[in-house]
Amino acid sequence: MSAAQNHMRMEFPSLPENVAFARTTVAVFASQLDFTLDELDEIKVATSEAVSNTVIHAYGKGTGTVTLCCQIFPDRLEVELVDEGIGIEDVDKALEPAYTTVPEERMGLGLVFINEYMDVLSIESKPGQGTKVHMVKYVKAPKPDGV
Amino acid sequence: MSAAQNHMRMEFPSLPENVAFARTTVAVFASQLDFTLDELDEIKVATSEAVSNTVIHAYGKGTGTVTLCCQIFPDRLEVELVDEGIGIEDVDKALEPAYTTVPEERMGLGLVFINEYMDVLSIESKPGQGTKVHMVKYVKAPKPDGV
Amino acid sequence: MEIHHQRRGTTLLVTMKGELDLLTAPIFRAQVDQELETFERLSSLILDLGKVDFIDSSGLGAILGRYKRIRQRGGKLLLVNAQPQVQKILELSGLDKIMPLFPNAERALEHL
Amino acid sequence: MEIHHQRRGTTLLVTMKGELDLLTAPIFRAQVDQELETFERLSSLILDLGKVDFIDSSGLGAILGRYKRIRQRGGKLLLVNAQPQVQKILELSGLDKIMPLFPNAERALEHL
Ligand SMILES: Nc1ncnc2c1ncn2[C@@H]1O[C@H](COP(=O)(O)OP(=O)(O)O)[C@@H](O)[C@H]1O
Ligand SMILES: Nc1ncnc2c1ncn2[C@@H]1O[C@H](COP(=O)(O)OP(=O)(O)O)[C@@H](O)[C@H]1O
Repeated sequence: MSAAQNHMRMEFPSLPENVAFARTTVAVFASQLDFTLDELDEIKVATSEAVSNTVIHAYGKGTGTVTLCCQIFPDRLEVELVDEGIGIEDVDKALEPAYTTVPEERMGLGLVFINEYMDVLSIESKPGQGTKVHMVKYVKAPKPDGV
Repeated sequence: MSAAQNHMRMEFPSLPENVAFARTTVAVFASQLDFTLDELDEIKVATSEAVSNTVIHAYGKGTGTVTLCCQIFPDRLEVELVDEGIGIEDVDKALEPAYTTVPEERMGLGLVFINEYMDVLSIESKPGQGTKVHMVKYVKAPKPDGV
Repeated sequence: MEIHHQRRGTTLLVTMKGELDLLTAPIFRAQVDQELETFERLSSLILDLGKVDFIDSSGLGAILGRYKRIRQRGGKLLLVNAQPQVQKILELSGLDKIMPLFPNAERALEHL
Repeated sequence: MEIHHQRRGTTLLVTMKGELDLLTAPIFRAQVDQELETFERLSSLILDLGKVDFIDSSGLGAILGRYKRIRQRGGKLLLVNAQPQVQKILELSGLDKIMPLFPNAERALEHL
């Protein structure tokens, strides 16, 4: 695996106001690559869903720390979102459309949208030990020199 | 001192492409407060100067890690930029207009602009031990409830 | 997020501007529900999404919640003027199947 | 950062769009210097800043560097169309005293 050309790591509390902040930050960072505006919108949706999940699910009614890492490679953006919250019992189930543990409020589509809009989605989670969401988006038309 | 309403901490390498990234990120975070567009522009300039200094001065021709912290208080934004680079011999001198250690290239106005655009600027630095730049910008017209 | 609303007979016309997400969806929800509670004759809702430049599943959830309330009154919820990326998300979620999309409010009103 | 340039007699007219900072200033510098080297008769420079929406001391430094080169040729560097926040920074730096600001390129050309 080649080294990242650029990277950033960010920590913030799981507050609703940081959902827009995080997705905008990731999109600005991602714009170093040759993504189309549509692709940047897709990255924003995926980030928004992953961060929203840390706000709603990870820490119950409380607030905890969210860590967001981005890496720029010549051909792709990698985004990783980590929380130290309650974790997910059954990741396969969580990925099913319309599956949600908060049916009164939520649609169960967050992970579905991430899956649709990013090229790779992998989730590592254990109950009580938090959740790591790893997402990759490839550049469809990479710049010749990574300029 | 009251606790921050919101905060974030970010790390990235001292690369020229991260100057725009950092100033945009700080402005987006700052927009949770009731700053005017002009004030957000001033925050952008100050951040741009402080980050540019880590790219140009802190790590010589090399690259090192920059840590950026922002805190949102009801009445102000605090921004702190830390590098572990060469440090500043004489901080008072560095603050003088037109003082620069790279006269062929630089204007020696970066810290002057920060001083002009932020309400508080304090610099802690020791040669060989890096530099910490702390900046505060007050909200002129705070929102009634911190909403 | 800016929200404007206007009553036209038994229809509530809501225009939103900005980003509809976890932070702003509750504002939308509260404002619409307040109107629906105050004016019981309101039976339909037209949402103009023309200036909504971001929406995610939290935003969709808030729209679906209003749909359910309106359905209880026997009315319709129609969506108007969705931008391409908003339209794509509506299609992905399947919401476009229960809330038809119209190019503008006039066309939606005709459909009620 | 997008840069367009155009020769008008002995004057180089440069239009910039975007943000002029540490990353983009070298692009501006290289492009202007290339023109000045290729066309020795060029003695004046007009910089249209109308679409520059951000500038900091790195951007100013690049402009000052071009000013020095142009002065060596006995010419003038005139600035055109600066937005308020760009104008404020030019004033803070004192650069406005050595490079006069004009509302548009025509007025600047008259002044040469
Ligand atoms: N970071 C997380 N921490 C704990 N549980 C999570 C996390 N992310 C997702 N989940 C679980 O996975 C389920 C499905 O998530 P998602 O598809 O985003 O839908 P929704 O957020 O609408 O419930 C959630 O209801 C929740 O139980
Ligand atoms: N982060 C830093 N690390 C080391 N030296 C610094 C740093 N920031 C500023 N300096 C020193 O202070 C001087 C003045 O800085 P500044 O006013 O920003 O002007 P300039 O960047 O144009 O030199 C610099 O020339 C440099 O010697």
